[in-house]
Amino acid sequence: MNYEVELEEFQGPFDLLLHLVNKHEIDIFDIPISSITRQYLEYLDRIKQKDLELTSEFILVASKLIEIKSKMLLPVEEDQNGDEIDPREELAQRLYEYKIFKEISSFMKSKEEVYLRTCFKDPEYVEIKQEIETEIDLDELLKALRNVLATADLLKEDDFKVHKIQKETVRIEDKVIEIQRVLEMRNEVLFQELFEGCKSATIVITTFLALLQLIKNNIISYKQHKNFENIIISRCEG
Amino acid sequence: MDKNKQKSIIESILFAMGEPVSANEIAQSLNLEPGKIKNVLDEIAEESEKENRGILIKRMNSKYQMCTNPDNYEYIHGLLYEKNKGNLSQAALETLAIVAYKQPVTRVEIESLRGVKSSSSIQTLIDRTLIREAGKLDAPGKPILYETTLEFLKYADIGSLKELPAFEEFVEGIQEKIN
Amino acid sequence: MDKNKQKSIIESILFAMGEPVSANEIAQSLNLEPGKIKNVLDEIAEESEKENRGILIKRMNSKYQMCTNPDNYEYIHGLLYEKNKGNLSQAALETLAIVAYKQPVTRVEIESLRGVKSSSSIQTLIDRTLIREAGKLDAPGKPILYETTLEFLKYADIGSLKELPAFEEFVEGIQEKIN
Repeated sequence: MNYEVELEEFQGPFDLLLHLVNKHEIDIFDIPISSITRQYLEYLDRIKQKDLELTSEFILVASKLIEIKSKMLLPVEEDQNGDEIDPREELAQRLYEYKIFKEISSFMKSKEEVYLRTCFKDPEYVEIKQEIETEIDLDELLKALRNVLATADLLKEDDFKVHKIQKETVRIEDKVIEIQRVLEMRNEVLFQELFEGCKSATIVITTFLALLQLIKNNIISYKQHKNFENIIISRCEG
Repeated sequence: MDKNKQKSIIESILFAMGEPVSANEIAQSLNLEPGKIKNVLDEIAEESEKENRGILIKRMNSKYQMCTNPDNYEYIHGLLYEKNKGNLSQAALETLAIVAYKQPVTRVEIESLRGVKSSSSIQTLIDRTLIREAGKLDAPGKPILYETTLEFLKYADIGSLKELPAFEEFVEGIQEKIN
Repeated sequence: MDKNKQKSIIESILFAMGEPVSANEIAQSLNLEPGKIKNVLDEIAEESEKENRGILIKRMNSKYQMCTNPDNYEYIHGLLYEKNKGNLSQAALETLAIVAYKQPVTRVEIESLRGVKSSSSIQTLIDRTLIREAGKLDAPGKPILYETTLEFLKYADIGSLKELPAFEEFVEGIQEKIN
């Protein structure tokens, strides 16, 4: 399959998922979870290859997909009323809602053209014959300036992001080695075991990226036994 | 004072003031009832639109403002400045869509609907005066609520929020596409 | 292009420009002969006068400018005067903000940032002694430069422009984007 779409285009994980769903003309409420998960992960891998920033939101949904995928293998659960619970339901509902707002955002976009083509004028000058003490609220002044600059397209959103420089506590390379060590001692390890003791989102992300890298390089593989909820990670044979 | 005179004065006032003026302010100046002035204002607005005049009147809640006819933009544009007002990014548009239909709404709600961090989009919309803070939610952490502004009405080309298409219309639109 | 469309565009141009515009400039923008445009302009001017509209068109030599109908003066003046006496309008505030951050700055720079003709706002700020002329730029046409005054510091309750941390942070973040 040929993935021509550039990853930067996506507004977030829902946007990416929606793209995959639309591409295959799938019903949001009946997503073939394993193939979509595979494609989703392939995209993440492409982001990584391009050295783009992979935000934690993408990872979060990736683990959600994997969780759903494993739940699908379990016997069907029932709720209090005896109705079958579809593990995909919650994600589908969120995707559906996102789709509606995306639709509304194209409506907004269509309005923008008229808005940007309308000109207004300043109040006419009138001579004030008395002296006026003008109180100036600096907050208001700053707001006015931000407005001018934002409309003049001089302020792009990203310029105003606060970039927190975080000390990297764990590097992917280190995690790769760590996972391999675990697998030297044990033949198999549960997916979530690798995340136990992760103290921060950064470590979770790093661990996940390390896993992806190991899978891609055919060093490890993952499988799910039908009756097991968990994903099992093991070394590739040979 | 006959209606033509009223219309003439209203035109003068809207032109001179430039910024949005309320029917009340005009009514005071003319010493007439606000309701009457509103009718005349709406009549002028309708006429100029129907006749496709160069100057139109925008209504936002109870305020009125003169503006150029957007159809003529290409001819004015060259004479004014080569400034292109910036388009909103897709992220900002999604955020604006959510604020418009869910207001008053918190950042967390916006982010959970979009599935991504949205603070910079929110800031962009505040800077462009399309949304503003609307108090705090009475919940732990007292999160800030956001709502749309008068400028948003201008943006959406509507007189009041009630004129926004119903949320259900978009739901139906999607359903049709799915089926 | 039919005559009604021409009229509509001319109205839009005169409204947005605010200042006197020559028939030649308009003709260029419409890609029509100046003589033809002059006729249409004169027709609009006559019509609006005959109908006693609120907005008239003044002709000065070969230039045309929109203005309010002097018959309505008493109704406009009160409103405009009261508005201008109070706090700064959004337009004036925007203009002041640009002068404060970009000084010394020309009118054209202000207008290209705002996308709106700003001479009336500049005049209002000069009247209120918030900004003043600061020589001329050494460039074709020798445009006037504007800067903020001591009164600006007083009214903004700051000792000097450098005193404000918010100001400085802002300038740092934005300076390169403006330039």
